[in-house]
Amino acid sequence: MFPFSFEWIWDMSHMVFHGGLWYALSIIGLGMTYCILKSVVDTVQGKGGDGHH
Amino acid sequence: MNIARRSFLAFLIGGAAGTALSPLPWKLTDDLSIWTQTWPWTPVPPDGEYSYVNSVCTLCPGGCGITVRKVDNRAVKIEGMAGHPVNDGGICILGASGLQLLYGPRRVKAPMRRVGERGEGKWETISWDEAIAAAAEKLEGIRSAGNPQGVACMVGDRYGTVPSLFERFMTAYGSPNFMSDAAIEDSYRITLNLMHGKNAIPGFDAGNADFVVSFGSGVIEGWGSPVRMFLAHGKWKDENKTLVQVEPRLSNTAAKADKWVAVQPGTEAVLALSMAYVIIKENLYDKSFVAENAAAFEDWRDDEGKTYPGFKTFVLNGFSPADASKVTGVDPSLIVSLARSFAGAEKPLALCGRGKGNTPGSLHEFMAVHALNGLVGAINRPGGVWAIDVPDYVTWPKPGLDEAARAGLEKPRVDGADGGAYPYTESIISGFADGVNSGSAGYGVEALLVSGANPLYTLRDAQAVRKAFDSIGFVVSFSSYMDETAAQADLILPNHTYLERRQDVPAPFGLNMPVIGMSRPVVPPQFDTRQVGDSLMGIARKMGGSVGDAFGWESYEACLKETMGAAWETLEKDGILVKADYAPEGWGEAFNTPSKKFQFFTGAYRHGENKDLMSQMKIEGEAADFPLILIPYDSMRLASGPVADTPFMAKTIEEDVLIHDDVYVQVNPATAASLNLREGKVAELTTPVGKARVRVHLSEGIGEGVIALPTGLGHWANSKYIAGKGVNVNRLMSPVADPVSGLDAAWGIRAKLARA
Amino acid sequence: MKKAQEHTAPKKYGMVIDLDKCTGCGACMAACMAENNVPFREDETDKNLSITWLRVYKLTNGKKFPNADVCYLPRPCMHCEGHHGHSPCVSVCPATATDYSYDTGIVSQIYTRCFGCRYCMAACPYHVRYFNWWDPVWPEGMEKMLSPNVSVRTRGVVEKCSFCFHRYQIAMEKVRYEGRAELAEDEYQTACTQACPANAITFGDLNNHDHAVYKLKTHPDAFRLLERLGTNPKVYYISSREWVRRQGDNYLENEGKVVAKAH
Amino acid sequence: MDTALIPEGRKRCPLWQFVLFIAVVGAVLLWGVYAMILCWLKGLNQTNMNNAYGFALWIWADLAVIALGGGAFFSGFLKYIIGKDELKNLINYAVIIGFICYSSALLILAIDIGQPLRGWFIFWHANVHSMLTEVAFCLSCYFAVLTIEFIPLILENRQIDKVRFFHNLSHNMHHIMAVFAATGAFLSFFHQGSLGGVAGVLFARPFGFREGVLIWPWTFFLFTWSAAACGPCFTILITKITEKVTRKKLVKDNVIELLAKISGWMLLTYIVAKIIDTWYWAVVTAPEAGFTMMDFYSNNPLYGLWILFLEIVLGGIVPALILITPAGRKNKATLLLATVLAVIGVCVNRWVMVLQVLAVPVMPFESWFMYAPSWQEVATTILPLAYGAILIAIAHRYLPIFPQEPELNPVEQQAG
Repeated sequence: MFPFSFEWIWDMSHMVFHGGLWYALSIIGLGMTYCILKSVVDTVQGKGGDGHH
Repeated sequence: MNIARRSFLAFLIGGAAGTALSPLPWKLTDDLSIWTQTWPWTPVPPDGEYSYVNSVCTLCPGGCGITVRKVDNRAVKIEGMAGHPVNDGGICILGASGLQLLYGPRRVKAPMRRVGERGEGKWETISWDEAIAAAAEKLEGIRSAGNPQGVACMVGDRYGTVPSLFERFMTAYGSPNFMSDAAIEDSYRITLNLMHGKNAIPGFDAGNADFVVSFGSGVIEGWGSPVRMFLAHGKWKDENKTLVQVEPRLSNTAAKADKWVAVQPGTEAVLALSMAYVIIKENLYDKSFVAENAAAFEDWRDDEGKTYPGFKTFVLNGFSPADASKVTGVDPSLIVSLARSFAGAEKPLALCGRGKGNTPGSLHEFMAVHALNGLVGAINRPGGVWAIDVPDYVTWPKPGLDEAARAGLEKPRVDGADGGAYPYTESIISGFADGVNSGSAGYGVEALLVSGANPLYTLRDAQAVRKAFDSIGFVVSFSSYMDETAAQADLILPNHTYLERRQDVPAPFGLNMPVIGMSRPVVPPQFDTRQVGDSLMGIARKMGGSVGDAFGWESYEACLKETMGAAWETLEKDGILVKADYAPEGWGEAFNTPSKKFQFFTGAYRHGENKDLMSQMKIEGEAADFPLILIPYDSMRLASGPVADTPFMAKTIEEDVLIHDDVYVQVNPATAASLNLREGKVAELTTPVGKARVRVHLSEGIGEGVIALPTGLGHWANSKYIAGKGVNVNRLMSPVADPVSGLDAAWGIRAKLARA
Repeated sequence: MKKAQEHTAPKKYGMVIDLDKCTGCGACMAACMAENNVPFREDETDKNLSITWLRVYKLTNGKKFPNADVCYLPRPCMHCEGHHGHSPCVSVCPATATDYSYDTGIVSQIYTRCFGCRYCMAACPYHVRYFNWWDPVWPEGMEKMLSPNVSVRTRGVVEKCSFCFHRYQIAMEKVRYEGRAELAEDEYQTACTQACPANAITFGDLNNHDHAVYKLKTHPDAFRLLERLGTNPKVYYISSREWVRRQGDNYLENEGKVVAKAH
Repeated sequence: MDTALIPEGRKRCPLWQFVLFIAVVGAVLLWGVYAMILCWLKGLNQTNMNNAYGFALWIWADLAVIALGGGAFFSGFLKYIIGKDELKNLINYAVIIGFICYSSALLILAIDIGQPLRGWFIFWHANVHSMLTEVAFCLSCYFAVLTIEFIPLILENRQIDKVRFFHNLSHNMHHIMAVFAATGAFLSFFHQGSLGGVAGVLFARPFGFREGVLIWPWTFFLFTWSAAACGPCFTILITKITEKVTRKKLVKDNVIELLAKISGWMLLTYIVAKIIDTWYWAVVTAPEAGFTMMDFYSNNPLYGLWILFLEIVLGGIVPALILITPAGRKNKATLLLATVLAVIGVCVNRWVMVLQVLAVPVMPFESWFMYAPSWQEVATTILPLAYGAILIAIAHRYLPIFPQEPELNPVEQQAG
């Protein structure tokens, strides 16, 4: 899973496979980080809340 | 309200996030995975210094050399000893798993005295002094009450120092009732006695034979010295030699043979004689041997002028292939071609003794088969049968006898092996139970010593044997393991196992050279056990008097050393003493019969003119009540002697032999159909002496009307890995005394099978 | 699947088993169990639950009495090479717990790596892979016979025949210590080969012209199990009986006699 | 009592009915949990699996629930990528069903492996050549996506929504949901396929093995296709069952019919491909390995040609034809029949590709391996059903899952 575990080989199949994996993980991670951070900012700015929708 | 709840929520979320980001969960995950790799309840074998010890395996009469791998003081693996004259590096399944006996759960760990009912399994551990005193006191009591003959003794092997010590004990004590486990070796010994005039055991130069006809011998199922026979079999394959198997069932040997002759069970001798018919009729026999070195081939006349038919007349009057075919079920043309091939071979060899050879068998059959060897001159020559002198290195002076001993030894034997009926037989272990139960000897048996044997399991008609045991007041077992006999004993004086003791191992059965092996302590005794020789000497010395005097040695080891004399050093060093340049006696010197010639059996009996020479051995039961014939079969994967299967062996029992606790009986599909039985169905198997629950296995390897059960199952004592599985076929069979030898010659029993 | 790292020529260890000689005695099985600390249980009659790295199968010719015939077929791990080390089991293991060695041709199994998904068992048509359904338990005292050369497996992992790889390692240590370049044929033999009382098993380097297996594998009666599937196994069998050779693989009804294949 | 939690403008059954339902289903769940704990503590000897049957009921259940959970990714794909906006009325439920299916699949896997405590080795020591590695990676990632898709739904609960941060979070997540849905669809295409590859790559198992392109056997594509076809059928089926149980109409017919129509065409194209695949396998692939097709369907007590008929004709052609016909999908009864058949069809396909693969004897001297699951296996397989029922009940009661529900079931004033 990581380049430091000993099965890791820099060959095409590893790069494609793990490339796909880390790409998906990045989207999920970045997306969620964005949502949470934006919500914190929104909340601090006083948006949303009780009965405001 | 909201403030408190929010702080709580924040605390929870923050706590969870903090924990997740700390190294703790990762460390725990890692630790858990490491923990799963070495669960504390999974043993980690300690490493240490490696060493190898050579010794001899005594688990069967095969006498293989073994090399035991040790790590520090633990034996971790048994391998065949490379270069050993018997097995040259090979090993059998029992030998390979021998450490499971050494370290096994059913070891008797110290001397024990029964405290509950017999067989109840309640014991108290006692000291060796107490144990020896208890045995000595009891035996002394019987002796001083004037019934020394009422003590019997059963040993496993016949030769070597330990059996000889028991024999000596019995003699000094004053009992004629010394018995050893019987096997085909005993029948062969009598055969050689009658036909060669020698007190000899047979050696088979099997590896050098080129056309082998086996009359039911399990050449690759444990017959003879098993590994040696495997090697011979491999050599036949390499060199394109021929093996013909005459047997009613498709045994492994039959399957591996070049030709399987499916004969009617119990008619093997007839087939052998019919082959002789063809050989004689077609003049194919070894004329120089028969003319110069054989007697009673032609009709002969005794000193008083009475004429007897010779072998030729006997055979030609009744054993034509056409006649034999009716009895044996073998096609006449096959008999003819078989006889021609046999006689035409350069080094033909005929073998007999069924399966592993645990049952002595019919002496007629042995002599008929041996006559075939005689006809082609396969005697004392390469590829043939060699008569090897019985081991004679135990040359102790006779023990001094007191009055009580002399009187006791005069008494008749319980097993019936007395000069009158069976002059050639030393002991008939299969006749013991009957003798005890009928009281035919005229006195009661009060005590029994058992060493190296497991009669309650191995003897046929187990109910009768059990009855006899129940009537004997005092049973002493010297077994290393809690086997069936030990479990029914009153006192156990456990022997070291073969991997813990030093002991001579004479003459592997069937080896065509005189060899003595020496087993030695591979590991120190694991428990509070004692070499049986020392236990016996201890009892004798405790008894004192002439019995004690008969054992002047300081210890068993001293006795062994003295007995071996000059050979001791070699045996200590190599573990084996081989007479490398051994050659069999030439035909001129080989025979010690009155005629100094090979005697065809028509001339061999000195007492038996009135006996029906070729009557077939009848088995127990009537066809009307028991329409089927049950035959036992042997397998290398099932130890059927005194020692039971090890857990490793139990793992290898085939799926068509055992399922959970049920044994499969092999039945021809046609037979099964007629009984309305299908594959895997539970059925009740009944014989004149017992009944058992079995499952049906359809097999095309067995003929109609015949069914087969494996030997070696149905243990009830022993470890949970083998006990309670299947049926002991000896419980369903009944011994049949051979008319000449008195030994058990039953090759089967009549039976019936019905849906359960 | 790592490439050869050593400078010596890559070896391809394999076996030739002469079914004409095999007696079905089971000594190989017991020797294997003793060598490799194989556990045992009270009831071993269900062969689908019983761990026997080397299993001896019983083949029948299906004919009627007295023309019936049986033949025993010992089946260790075939150490399939597949195409370039693409053996059926190695490629499917998700955790790299089993590997094909290009140095020796041996398919290894790392017990501490295996997490018991059993995909390799599904992949293997020879059933050489065994799962530890139970904790291994030795009766008190019997753990003394366990060999330190082979680790004891825990519950929940897959195990299989390793061609006694620890023997190879021990032999190689000696070779390196003595500064030799190559391992002699008799220095590395599996426990089953050594034990076989019928001398039916021959073991060695299938690439090495001097080893007995090199010649034996080209015997006209030699065949391998399920060759058509492309597993490229390294265990060869020899049988003079055609019905036995025919049971070594699957054939359609109209397919002809079994003939020796090019190796 | 719990009215404060119930979404506004929606009618729910009395609390006691709800609690009773949870209690009854919860008892079944506990039975499953007990079996699961047995398997973890005592090991897999609690099952009837053996060395010939290393994959059994659980792996089938795993493959089946993943196929059925395919409704989530495919509806998401249709809504967010293709732009079928009507599906917004069903997508919430599809996500929840998907979430249940995938969490169940992961749970089953955690029971199924011999060493659950080192299950993570599949990531750490990943062998990229193994289909199972691909399955594990995509499955876990996709489960994360499903969780992300599920979270905003939870946040819409009346009480949670009052928390300003959660309200914002829900809003923001909705905002970029298309990105997650696209990622989810990408991941799903792969893991559905690699599940198909699990049996398809077993080149030494002639029943399962299929040829293909690059590293993927045809089963890779067939599995993705069949999951996309049958997953929505399962979503429709569960929606219909939910409507039946709650005695309310929750989704408008046009939404259902749209999904049914797409499913129908997917199923039809799939089944054509499946027939071609089966035919090629029967006349080319299997005979090359020395097998006739009938070798796989005879000489055993269970597997016969009927199973092929059930899978392809009854579970494929028939529902496909019903669903592509407007009359077929408009008729309540035939629609229901078609979805049930499609679900059965895909489940049979997964069964065959797992269990029959192992049942077939490969060495000529072997016979068929038959297997029946132990109660522990059955209990742990039923566990997800109970868990799913409970989760659906809770979600339906407290979350505004069906946007069209208030419109279809106007609440009378006095109940508000």
